Amino acid sequence: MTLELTKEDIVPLLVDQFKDVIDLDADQNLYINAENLHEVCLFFRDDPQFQMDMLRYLDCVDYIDHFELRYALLSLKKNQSAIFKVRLWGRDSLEIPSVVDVWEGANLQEREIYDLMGVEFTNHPNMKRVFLWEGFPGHPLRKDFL
Amino acid sequence: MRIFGVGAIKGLIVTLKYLLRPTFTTQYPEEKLNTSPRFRGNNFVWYEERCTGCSTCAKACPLGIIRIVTHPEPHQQVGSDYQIDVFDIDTGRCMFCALCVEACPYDALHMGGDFERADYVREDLVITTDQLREGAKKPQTQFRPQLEEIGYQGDEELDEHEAGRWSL
Amino acid sequence: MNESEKNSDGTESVLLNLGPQHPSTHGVFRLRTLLDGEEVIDVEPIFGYLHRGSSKLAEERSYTQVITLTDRLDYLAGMSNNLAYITALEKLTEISPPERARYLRVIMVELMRIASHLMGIGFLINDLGAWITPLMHMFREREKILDLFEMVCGARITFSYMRLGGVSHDLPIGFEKSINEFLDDFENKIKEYENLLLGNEIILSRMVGVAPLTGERAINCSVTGPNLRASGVDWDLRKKDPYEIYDQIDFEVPLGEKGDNWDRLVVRIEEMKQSVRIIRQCMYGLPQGPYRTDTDFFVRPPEGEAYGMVEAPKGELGFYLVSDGTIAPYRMGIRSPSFINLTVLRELCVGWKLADIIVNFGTLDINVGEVDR
Amino acid sequence: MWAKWIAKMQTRLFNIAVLILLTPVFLLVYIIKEPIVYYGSLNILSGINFFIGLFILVNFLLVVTTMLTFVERRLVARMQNRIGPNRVGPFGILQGFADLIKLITKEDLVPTLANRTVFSLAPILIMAPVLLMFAVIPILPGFTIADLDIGIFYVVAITSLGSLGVFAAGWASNSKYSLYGAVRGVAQLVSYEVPLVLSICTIVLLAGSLNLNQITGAQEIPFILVQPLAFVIVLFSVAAELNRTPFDLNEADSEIVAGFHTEYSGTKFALIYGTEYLAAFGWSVVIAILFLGRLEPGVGGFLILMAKTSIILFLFFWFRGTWPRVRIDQILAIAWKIMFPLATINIIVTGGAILLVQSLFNLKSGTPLGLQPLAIIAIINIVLFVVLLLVLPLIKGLGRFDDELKARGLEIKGGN
Repeated sequence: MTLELTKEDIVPLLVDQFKDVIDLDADQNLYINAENLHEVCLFFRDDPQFQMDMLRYLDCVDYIDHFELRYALLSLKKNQSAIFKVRLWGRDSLEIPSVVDVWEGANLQEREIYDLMGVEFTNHPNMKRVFLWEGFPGHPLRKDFL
Repeated sequence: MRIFGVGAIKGLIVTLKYLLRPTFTTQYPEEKLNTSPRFRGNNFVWYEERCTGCSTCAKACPLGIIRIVTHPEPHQQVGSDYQIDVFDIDTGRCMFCALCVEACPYDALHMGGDFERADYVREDLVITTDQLREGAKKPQTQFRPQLEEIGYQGDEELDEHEAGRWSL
Repeated sequence: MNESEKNSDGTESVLLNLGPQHPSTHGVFRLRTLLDGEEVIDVEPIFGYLHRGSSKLAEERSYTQVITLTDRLDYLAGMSNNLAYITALEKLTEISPPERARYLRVIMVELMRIASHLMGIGFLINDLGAWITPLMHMFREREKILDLFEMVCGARITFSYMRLGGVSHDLPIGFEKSINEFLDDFENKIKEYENLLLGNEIILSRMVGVAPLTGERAINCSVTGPNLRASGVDWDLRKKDPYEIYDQIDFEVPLGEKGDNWDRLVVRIEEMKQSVRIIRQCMYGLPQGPYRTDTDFFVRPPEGEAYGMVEAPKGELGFYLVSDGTIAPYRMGIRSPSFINLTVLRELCVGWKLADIIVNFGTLDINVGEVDR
Repeated sequence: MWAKWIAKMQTRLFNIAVLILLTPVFLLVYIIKEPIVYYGSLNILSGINFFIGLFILVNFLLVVTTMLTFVERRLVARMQNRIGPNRVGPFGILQGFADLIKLITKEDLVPTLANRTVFSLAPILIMAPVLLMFAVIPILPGFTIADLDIGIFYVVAITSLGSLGVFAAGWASNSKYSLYGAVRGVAQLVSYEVPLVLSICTIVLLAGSLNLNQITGAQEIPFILVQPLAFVIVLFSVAAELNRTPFDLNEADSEIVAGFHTEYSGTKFALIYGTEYLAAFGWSVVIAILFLGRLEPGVGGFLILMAKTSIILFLFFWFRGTWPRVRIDQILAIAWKIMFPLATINIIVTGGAILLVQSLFNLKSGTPLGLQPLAIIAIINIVLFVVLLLVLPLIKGLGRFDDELKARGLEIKGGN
């Protein structure tokens, strides 16, 4: 079985290096500040205790007042998975650093989220719409798109 | 040792074998394949006698294509049926998932086994109440295990007493 | 990419649009390729022509009604999509199906895997230029599988077979005989396919060593499924994170070595053999008992979220469900393997010939219905 | 103004243009080959009868072409577990004619940016050489329209003109797919002409003549037994020249849609499509004449020739029903790295063998070889063929798949 690392497993390992990046207020999920996303991702990938070599799934949920990006990571070597989330407050000009240089599998997934949710990923090599054409009004998966 | 070209010749032998064998396909309009009793055709079988007009099927439909209009009788008794004015199914948009059939608590709506209902106009694909009333009553056994238990093969006319889990 | 860019020898590159209407793009899919003569300089997949907004549609349907939407994602593997969605839903609602239903699900999903791989290989060889003979031979076997599905659930493509807490139908009378006949026949047919395809020098020369993909790159690009295993990475959710009853079943995970087109072809053929093995074991050990639990049609899961995934024929298919306690999901995300596997397409094609683009695209086994969703 | 009018009328008058342009082509044959040699008792080809003969021949060929499309579809369909076209006429034998009528009555589209003149001429350029090829093909012993002394040379020369039409079609369409098809077609044809001619040279060496009548006459033993290697090379070179599987690169439907005829429709497409089968028929007759024994006189002889032709045609259909296509670099590699050396070896060995038997049997050079000398050459060549089959996989590069797969622990499956 794939070992699902819970927040309790991850936080002690993360806290040493990233004291201020973790949003410890939330109770159930591990939240990470958007500014430090890139370093945390690199840490997840390279740290021998995690070895998260695959970005399994990247998704975004629109909670009206904030957007929540969910990074599901997978370590094929150690057969364990981890999940962390990033909150983006507001609805306009949402920006988050891209993780394409960490996991290239994020390439199309980030483009999809940009297309359908309107979250822009900075430093992405090809930040274009993926399903809809350029100039399509709005982002369909947002809750205010009818 | 492998001789150059043997692999390609093996492939040729396979096709030559099939050249001499009977074909797998059939000639459709003349020969029709037998469909299974559970086959979800693109028509519906509706027993008006069994239907209470509860609209469970319409609620279950993912596309909302079942239109039901009912009215109570002038001196409606508690527990008696509604009168059904309209029961239309727009099969032009139907995806034949049979969720309506699964949902029907009175076994009034069944899938039919017909698959030759192509038409030139989209509106003609709507099964009207009259068509449902007069259509052939050959329900399929989709979600109707009681029909399978009696060995029904989906090709006979059943009346409203036989089609349901319990007689009226 | 720029068309007017001069190559090193002073010639100009050719910009060629393969698609959206093209015989070998398996649907409406566009490959914008930049060519230097026959050699590929750049490839950019452009898609979305089949985008139906399944995620958005799901937000307005009840959990049971969403099952019908999942059928239409990867329309060559409807059962697997059903199962992936139901896995997520069952994690969300914490309802577990009875034992018989688990067996039935595995039987159906493995049959579906055979059907999907048959199509993948058939269209691949068709893209190689074999008129349509291998494709028709594969269609023939797939047709028999679809007949089995029709016996069980009444539909051939859009099954809507899985239900929360079970499956919608029990096996019909006579199914066991039919499936055994099919499996016995199919094992011979696999041998025939091997005769027809695997020894052929032309296929060998077109596939061996073409477009290799290393394991590290495959993992980094989130490639899953047979494409990942062809690169030699031993990763199969059925083994590594068993769902349903896969932990009780004895089967092997075929692995490739270099991740070239040949490995991707052979891995698929070997997987079909393993699927036959799995189905035989399931039919042998099929327990009696109920095939579904009683659940509400308009089920209201508790607030929360769940990610359920299965090893679909194309790769890891996952559904991410967020519930707000109402009858409809607040958000349904789909991790579609075809979509994410496309990440490596450019890498596979660049440097090879125009004819190889088609083959590389074929061996990735993309289903446009799943890419565009 | 004037050019515009011509361009406008071209498409409308296309059908008439085909007839008008094809007639001089036959006149040309008539004028070049003067006097036409009339043979034997069948002296019908004189004066106006010449044109009646041509009329019969051309119509026979067109009927054969239409039938061949049907036959191929039926045969390949059976290989694919299908029935194939069976609706038009008894068993569907009129399917080809139905297709033809459909194509002729279709709108004759010319792409806006195409070069109209070349675009319209290309189908004729493709078809004319193939029709011309039949001028020298003997149907019965000594029965030809033009009994050229350089018969087989004429066939090779005239059919390679077809590539001009292919290139014209591909270039004039102003489509990238078409251009790719055209370039591929020319590259392929230039490569395969070489082994083809070299292999035919061995036949010419054996027969001592370029005349097709004399080549058939010299076949005491069918030359397929005397020259098995040349037969294989000719078969595949012809497949490449006819754009048939596994060398159908210039109309590779899965890569470049339809290659050089992507933009063609209506009558023009019918011409191109028909030519494909006509050329296949023509080359099959030539191969049958070159390799499959003597011509026999009478109606029976004609039927025997057609039976031999059908065998070759069936091979082409069979390949198409089974094999995939090779890649452009591979097709050129096969031509230059495999077929060209093999053809060279073959011609050297055959030449040596002929010298050997000439000294053994005290034959003067130029006299036809008898049965026994041919038998000796046959034995030498069959041994060569078998040896080459066994040696080929040992050559580094050819057997590379086996080595590579063995290194990966994979055996090529598909035994029993």
